[in-house]
Amino acid sequence: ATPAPAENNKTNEQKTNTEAPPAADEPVDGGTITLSTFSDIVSLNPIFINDTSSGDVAQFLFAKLYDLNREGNVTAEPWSLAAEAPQVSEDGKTYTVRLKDSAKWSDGKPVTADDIIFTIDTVRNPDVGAPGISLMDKVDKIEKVDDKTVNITLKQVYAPFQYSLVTELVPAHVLKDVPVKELQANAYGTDPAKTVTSGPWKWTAWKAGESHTMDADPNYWGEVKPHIAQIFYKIYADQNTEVQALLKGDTDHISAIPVTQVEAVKANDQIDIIQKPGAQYEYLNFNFDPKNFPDNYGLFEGQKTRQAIAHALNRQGMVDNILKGVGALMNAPFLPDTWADPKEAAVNYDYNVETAKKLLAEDGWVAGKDGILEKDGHRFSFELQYNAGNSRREQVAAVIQQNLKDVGIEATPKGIDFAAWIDQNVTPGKYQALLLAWSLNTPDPDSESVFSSKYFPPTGQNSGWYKNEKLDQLWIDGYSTVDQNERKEIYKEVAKEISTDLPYVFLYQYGQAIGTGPRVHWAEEDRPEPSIGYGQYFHAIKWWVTDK
Amino acid sequence: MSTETEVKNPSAAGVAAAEEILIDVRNLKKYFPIHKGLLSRVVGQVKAVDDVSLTIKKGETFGLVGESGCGKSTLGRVILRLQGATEGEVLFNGRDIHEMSGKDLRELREEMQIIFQDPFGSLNPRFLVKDIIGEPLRVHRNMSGKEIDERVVELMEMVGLDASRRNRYPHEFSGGQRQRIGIARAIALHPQFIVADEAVSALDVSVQSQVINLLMKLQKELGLTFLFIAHGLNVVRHISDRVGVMYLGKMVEVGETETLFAAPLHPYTAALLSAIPKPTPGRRQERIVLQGDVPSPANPPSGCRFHTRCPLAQAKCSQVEPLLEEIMPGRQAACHFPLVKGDS
Amino acid sequence: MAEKLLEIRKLTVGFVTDKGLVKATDEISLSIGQGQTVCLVGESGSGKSVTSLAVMRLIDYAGGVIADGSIQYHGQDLTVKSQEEMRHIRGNRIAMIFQDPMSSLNPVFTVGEQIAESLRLHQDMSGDKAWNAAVDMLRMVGIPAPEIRAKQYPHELSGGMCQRVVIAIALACKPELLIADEPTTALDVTVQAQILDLLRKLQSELGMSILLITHDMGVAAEMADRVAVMYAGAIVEEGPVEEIFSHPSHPYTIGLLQSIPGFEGERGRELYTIQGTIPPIGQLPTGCRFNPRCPHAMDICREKEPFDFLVGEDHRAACWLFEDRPVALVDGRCGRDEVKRA
Amino acid sequence: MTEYLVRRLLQSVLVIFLITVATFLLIHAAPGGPTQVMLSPGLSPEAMAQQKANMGLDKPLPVQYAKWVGNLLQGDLGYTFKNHIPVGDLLWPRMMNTLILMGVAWFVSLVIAIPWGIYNSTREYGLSDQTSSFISYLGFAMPSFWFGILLQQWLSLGLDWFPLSDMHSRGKEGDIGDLFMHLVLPVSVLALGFLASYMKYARASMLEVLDQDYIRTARAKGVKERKVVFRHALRNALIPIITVIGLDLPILVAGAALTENVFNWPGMGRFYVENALAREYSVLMAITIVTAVIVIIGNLLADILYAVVDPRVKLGGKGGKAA
Amino acid sequence: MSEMKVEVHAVTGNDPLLSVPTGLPPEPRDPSTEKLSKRPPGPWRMLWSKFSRNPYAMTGLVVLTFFVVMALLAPWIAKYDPSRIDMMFPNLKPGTDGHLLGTDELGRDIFTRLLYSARISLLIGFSVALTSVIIGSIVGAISGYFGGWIDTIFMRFVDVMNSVPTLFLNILVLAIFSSEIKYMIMILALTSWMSIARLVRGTFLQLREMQYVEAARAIGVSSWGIIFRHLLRNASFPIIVNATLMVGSAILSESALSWLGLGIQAPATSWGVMLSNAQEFMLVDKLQAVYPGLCILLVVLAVNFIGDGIRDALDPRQSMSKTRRRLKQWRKNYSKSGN
Ligand SMILES: Nc1ncnc2c1ncn2[C@@H]1O[C@H](COP(=O)(O)OP(=O)(O)OP(=O)(O)O)[C@@H](O)[C@H]1O
Ligand SMILES: Nc1ncnc2c1ncn2[C@@H]1O[C@H](COP(=O)(O)OP(=O)(O)OP(=O)(O)O)[C@@H](O)[C@H]1O
Ligand SMILES: [Mg+2]
Ligand SMILES: [Mg+2]
Ligand code: NI
Repeated sequence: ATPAPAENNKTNEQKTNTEAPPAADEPVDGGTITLSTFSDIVSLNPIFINDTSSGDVAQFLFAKLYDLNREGNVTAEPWSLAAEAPQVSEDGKTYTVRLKDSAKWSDGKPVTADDIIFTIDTVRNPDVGAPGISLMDKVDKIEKVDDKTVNITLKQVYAPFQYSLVTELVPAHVLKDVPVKELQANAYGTDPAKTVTSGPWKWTAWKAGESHTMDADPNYWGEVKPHIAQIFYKIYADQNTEVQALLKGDTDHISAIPVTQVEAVKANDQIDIIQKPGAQYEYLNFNFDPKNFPDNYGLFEGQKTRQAIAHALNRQGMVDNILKGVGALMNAPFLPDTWADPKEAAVNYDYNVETAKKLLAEDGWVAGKDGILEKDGHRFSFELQYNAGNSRREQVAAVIQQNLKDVGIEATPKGIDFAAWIDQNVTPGKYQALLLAWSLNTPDPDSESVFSSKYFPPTGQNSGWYKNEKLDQLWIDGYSTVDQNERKEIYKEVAKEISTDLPYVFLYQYGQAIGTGPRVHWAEEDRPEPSIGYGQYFHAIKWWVTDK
Repeated sequence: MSTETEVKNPSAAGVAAAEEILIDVRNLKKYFPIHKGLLSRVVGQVKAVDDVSLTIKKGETFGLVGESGCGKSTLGRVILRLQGATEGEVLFNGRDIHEMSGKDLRELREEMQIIFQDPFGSLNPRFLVKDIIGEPLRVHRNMSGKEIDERVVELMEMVGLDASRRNRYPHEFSGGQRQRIGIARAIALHPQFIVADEAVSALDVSVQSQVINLLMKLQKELGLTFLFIAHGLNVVRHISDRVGVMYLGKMVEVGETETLFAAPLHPYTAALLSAIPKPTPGRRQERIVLQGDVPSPANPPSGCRFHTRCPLAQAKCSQVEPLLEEIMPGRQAACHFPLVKGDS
Repeated sequence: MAEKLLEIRKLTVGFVTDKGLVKATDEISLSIGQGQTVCLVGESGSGKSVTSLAVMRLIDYAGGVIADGSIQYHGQDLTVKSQEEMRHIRGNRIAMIFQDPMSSLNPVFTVGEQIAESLRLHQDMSGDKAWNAAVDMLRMVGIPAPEIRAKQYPHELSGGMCQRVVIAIALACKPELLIADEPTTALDVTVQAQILDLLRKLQSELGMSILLITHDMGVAAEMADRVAVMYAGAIVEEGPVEEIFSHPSHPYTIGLLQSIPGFEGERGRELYTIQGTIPPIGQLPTGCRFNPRCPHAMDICREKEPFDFLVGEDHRAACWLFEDRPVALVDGRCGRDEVKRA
Repeated sequence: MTEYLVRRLLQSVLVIFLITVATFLLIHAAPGGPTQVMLSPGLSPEAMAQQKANMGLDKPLPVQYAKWVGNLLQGDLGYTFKNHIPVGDLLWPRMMNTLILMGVAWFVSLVIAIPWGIYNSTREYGLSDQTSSFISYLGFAMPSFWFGILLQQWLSLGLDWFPLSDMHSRGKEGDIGDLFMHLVLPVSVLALGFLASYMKYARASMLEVLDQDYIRTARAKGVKERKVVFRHALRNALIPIITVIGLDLPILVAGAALTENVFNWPGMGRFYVENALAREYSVLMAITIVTAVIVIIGNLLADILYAVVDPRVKLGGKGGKAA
Repeated sequence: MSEMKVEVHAVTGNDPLLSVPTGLPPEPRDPSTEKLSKRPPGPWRMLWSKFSRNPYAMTGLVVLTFFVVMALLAPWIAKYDPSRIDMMFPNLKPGTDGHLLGTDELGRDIFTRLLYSARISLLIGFSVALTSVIIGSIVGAISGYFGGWIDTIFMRFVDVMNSVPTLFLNILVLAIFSSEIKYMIMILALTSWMSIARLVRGTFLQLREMQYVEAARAIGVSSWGIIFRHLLRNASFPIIVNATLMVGSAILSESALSWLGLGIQAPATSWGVMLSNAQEFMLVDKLQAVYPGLCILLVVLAVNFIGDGIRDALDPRQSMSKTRRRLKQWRKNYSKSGN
């Protein structure tokens, strides 16, 4: 999981909320589609892709070993590099992957087992500094069976590993001689001419900060060829400009319409909107390290206190008013309607000021002179950090402030510039409470790295210094089990424990609206799917455009 | 090298020698560097005052005349140590003021004052008249506001100003009145010595005479000594006991007023005198009209600095620099061919 | 008496302020004969420059206005001419030099160009010819190496040379009348002597008339055929130069002459002074404008403005002391209009 | 004059040197400075040390500085921390875009402002003068980005007269007509700002010159009023205007940041903002230096122009209008 | 020194208002008839009397005063808490339900937020102007008075500051450091004092040649006494003009930075923040973007009118222009030389 900063994370979506997709009768070949975003790529070298824009562009340029289907299952699609679904050994530790014979790089060289080995070895080499290292660090060894087949053996049973195979490969023949330390600085990934790819489109031009041009590769190896001849990927200064461009017809497709503007965009009947919560959820995180509080007095030590806060927050109100209804309440770190959804197993905290007040009183908080609660001479007053510039989060922070005020807690929202904030507060775990979101890269429910005490700052992602031994063990149990039904039970247990102990107040799953202009068409089964990663371009190879 | 020009004994008449010397300027030089080039290197000097010696006796008025840019103001300023000297010394009551520092210098400021030419520029427009006149008292005397005010009234009456208007700003006063304010400020501390730098030049004739009268009156009453710088020769003649004539940073002639005006020794003095239009019609005298302009003090002519314009110049003049020497009793001139009686 | 070239009659020039018209000159009358030099003397602020600008009709650009009177030039009234008509007279038949030579020259043009411009404007000269004529002019005003100087910019010349250039510009078209507004005040005495000599020489060569404005009685004595003494916007005394200096009549003229320390006589005596200062325009006393400063002020002086009385041949003074003398007539009329005054 | 220029040149070099030092220090003193940004997060301490060494970040600051300046002198602006792209490759095209936008805006406003300002100086308080001063006031007081947004809403989204944003429509790169249409709105926004000051200065400077003695001399010569204005006054009036324009250069180079953001113009100002938010320090340093150099060169040009217009300058500092 | 710069921005010089003699009373006066005359109409009073006759300047003053008063009294005028969210009533139309200008997307009262924004925008405007005046005056005064190498150092420093676009500097610093209000004020001040420094320096270079400075020196007043007692007082009017205009530009800078997301951070609010928010809602409610923009426009206009009013009151030429106007009028009625 990576923190989801702002709207910066493209969500994936899923189904149209309007009637049918703008399906015209028959697909036509040719034409240009304009896609847009509001930040440029960093690098298209799949090993180093760590931001949404780069990820978006890579979707068109690189074929993946496996792809996800609409239900989020790992499959070998016609455009996937693998020929068939991975075969897992009895002990659940060895995965056999076989490549399609036809798969070729854009320079004409075949995609081989060496590419798989090179890619995985590179990613798991700590000297490389690949962001995806955690996906591959369970790998024990990789063996080349033949030119097209490898065996990947894990150190232990690790159920989420199948999702690690939904990955792009890099061409070993291009990169194998580059010293490991210079990989990142290599022009592969930043220079279109030097970036050998394997997908349906080729990267023909990059005007930094302006646009990318991708042209359909005439020598593409796949059986299914793309309809769209050219993808023009445009970079706007901000989301507002982007939305306006969509309305004006300057762009054909944007993947994140801010909730605040959805209504207005809907008013334009040319624009097709797909809106549904995506793979991300927002939360209020408590810090359990007393060093972050005055006099080292941790305000959030009491479980009842945390529960009281959960009761005090009008989460449904946030969903209804701020998210305009496009969101779902969550009580545990598992997305609603996935197989791991614990449903009632998790404790639900309804919006109830009285309960909240009662719980606070039980925990020893009494109202002080100014109406703010006090305990042992400490005022219940804390700073709630969030990243500046995200109006939705700003609004939520304001609502939280007010909700808490109603029960006698003083929260001071503070917006900080995202990059600085992550560097200085989030990563080192230095804050009192924060408001942030997780965007889930894979459909797997494993969240050990976020909640386990193994992952304390600054190296881990458990930035709130939360420690719960029972949970620590449950997470391990969860990923060490292969059977999905068994796993489901374990995660129910997790949900119960975590929703009682509340390291976070889980707020809601949310998503942004995908907007598409009148030129773009797809068959019903190829429509964008917000609930999976990069689902906004789901089956883009089968889309087509018309000039109307 | 020029010790001879140091006139310790300015007047042959024994009487003068007996008089107390207040200011004794010896070989005073003031050069301003000329910066030029990439690094502002000094590439030359404006020799604004070049080796000038003079003495001023207590109670006397020494007039200083010369064309614009010849160094009169600079000399006055250096004598007051408003600017440092490049070389030479200025003895005030026998003490070299350019050696003084700190407290002595502060005390010196009480003894020497200056009156300026520009009746607009010399008064701070944002100060009330009483603050302007009271400023020296505030700085030097530990007086209460009331005492200062009383003294200001006294001073204003002394210079003939309506003391009830001390609560006003200078822009409400006429040129002559402003000049009086400047004079009141200068005499506030009872100085012994005052440099009047073109104190009346900017005034209209009708007002000019008022101020001249005032200065003469104050000199009598307060026993002041004046260095009176002016380019109006008639005024200098009227007010000064002795007169010095400067040309291009050099003193070219010094003498008792009457005799100097009656029969100038230096051709330049003569030209200067004859150039002045006299208010007597029909007497368009044959005047000596000098050719050309004053040369630049940055690179003065060799030899006698006046030789480029001198109607009487000879070969020697362009080579040898004449020294200021006593030509006649009580009269000095720096000229190889002084106009001794009858041969003008 | 020489033929009149310019005749100023009851000229009133003023500035319009909040309080209405403030008069800088008040019904002044003055005439200049062919080849004559008339000096206008007076203290600062008495209205000398305003008068000269009015003659040139440049007063329009200075924010002033000719409120009354006429300026007859060759029988034409300049005050009713349009600026376009005036343009052909200015610089051509009437020329003017100003007080500060440095600022009177345009810093971005060579002096040669500035002289040639005049010639091109009024004499239809072509570029080359005008340039050569300009160089000739420079030579005429006594600038050495005129060919080189013509190509220089004003800032490269000394004050005295600039003034010569200004004179050259003024004289380029051989005007009939030269108005010189304090042409030497900014200069050193030795240079002043050169310039005055030059003016006199040129006058005799070109036969022009000069209206010379100065506040230096010495200059007036030396240059003028006639002298007019101005005080606070009015001409208080006017006459031939010898008359003015030998028999000054108006107390102001007398005061002026006496308060100047001379080159003869006793030094160090108390100088004669005129009390007080000149009143600013718009704040004139009633009656005679000089009465508050006048040692002879009588009752009538405080009440009624004096007429011009003839105090000698061709010599008038506006002072009640001469009430017994005949009233001076200007152009056959009363110098000051009693009816209007009352 | 040559000496004067050489002197100004040396002065400029000194200023550029100081700017490099200041920029370098500012950025290296920043919390979360380059060290943190450059290094990939989650590295082991050893790997981090290694990477630091790779990037030369372990050396003492003066050494790093020297290396950086050394590279700058060879035209190497460094590489982006994030993806190791030569900064120059990113910067130059954007600078061109900015120059196009600003150049047009600047030119348009000069062409309008100076003649108009001059005209107004001769017709003070007339209708035209009042109009121009109204525009000036608006130009000074209007937040440019707001004005831009309003124009977009009104003329582009509302009336659909002009494109909303960008520099060209897709596929129409190099089409001048298309570029022109895209320029109209942003240029209007920028030109309003420039107009405001140039008009004011042109008028003020002209009024001042018209009050000078030499103008009176020209009139006394009988010069036509039109010539008085255009021949005698104009050149003198241009002198201070040139200075103002010179001083405006930083705005010219950077001032588009806001407008570029509004109109999604791929220029340097927007690039700067993006990179400031992303803490791409090498880019920030590069832009700072490059703009400073442009500004300084521009000022130098202004000085040369100044010397051309004003003969007094040729004496090399003396005799000119000393400040 | 040989910069050829002409300080056109500057209102320099010993101000002409004071050196043009107005009505000189005749000198002989009977002291008995006149008691010690009252405090004269000092330069300030004279300035005011001219200023108050300028309709634009007075309008500016009224508008500015209005905004300042509204800002100061915000807690009493506004009925709502500026950050009070009322999710039941988002995006109300103006006038509904006692919300004068309606509510924003969170149901916050727009009018209230405008008032509280005014506090911050004005606070920043004035503090920045004040701080930069202090810095600029000190640097300029020292530089101009002492000259020499001090001047050279200071002026090179000013050159450095001037060569980097201010907006870039602000963005850089704000991106690196935190953007709290106090830092914001500091940063804006630190990037805007140069014009004042140049102005003061220019004025001082001119003033220090004045004879009254020499007179003060002759009296024995110390350098600091001359700088602070004599000169600064004379430079004060141009400084004030400049400072006034700076208030406007600081408000504009703040709004621009806030708009870019680098300035004031929520929940604090300023007009720039409101604009930035409103831009998201342009499609929903354009008026939300109009109010704060108008406020900025009005305040900055007002401030500039005031600044120009002061400048004009100090400028003798302005009276010339007025004269010309009066003259026209007069000519129409009387003139014989009318053309
Ligand atoms: N501070 C200075 N720096 C450089 N040169 C100076 C300075 N002060 C005076 N000078 C030069 O020194 C020379 C003498 O100047 P000074 O002011 O003493 O002349 P002056 O006789 O008083 O002239 P004026 O009659 O015009 O007052 C002039 O050439 C002048 O340019
Ligand atoms: N443009 C103007 N607006 C208002 N008043 C003016 C203007 N020009 C001159 N005056 C006033 O008119 C009066 C006469 O001025 P003028 O310049 O003619 O005096 P002057 O005799 O030439 O004095 P000076 O010897 O100082 O040159 C003065 O009181 C002056 O203040
Ligand atoms: Mg002097
Ligand atoms: Mg005059
Ligand atoms: Ni200089």
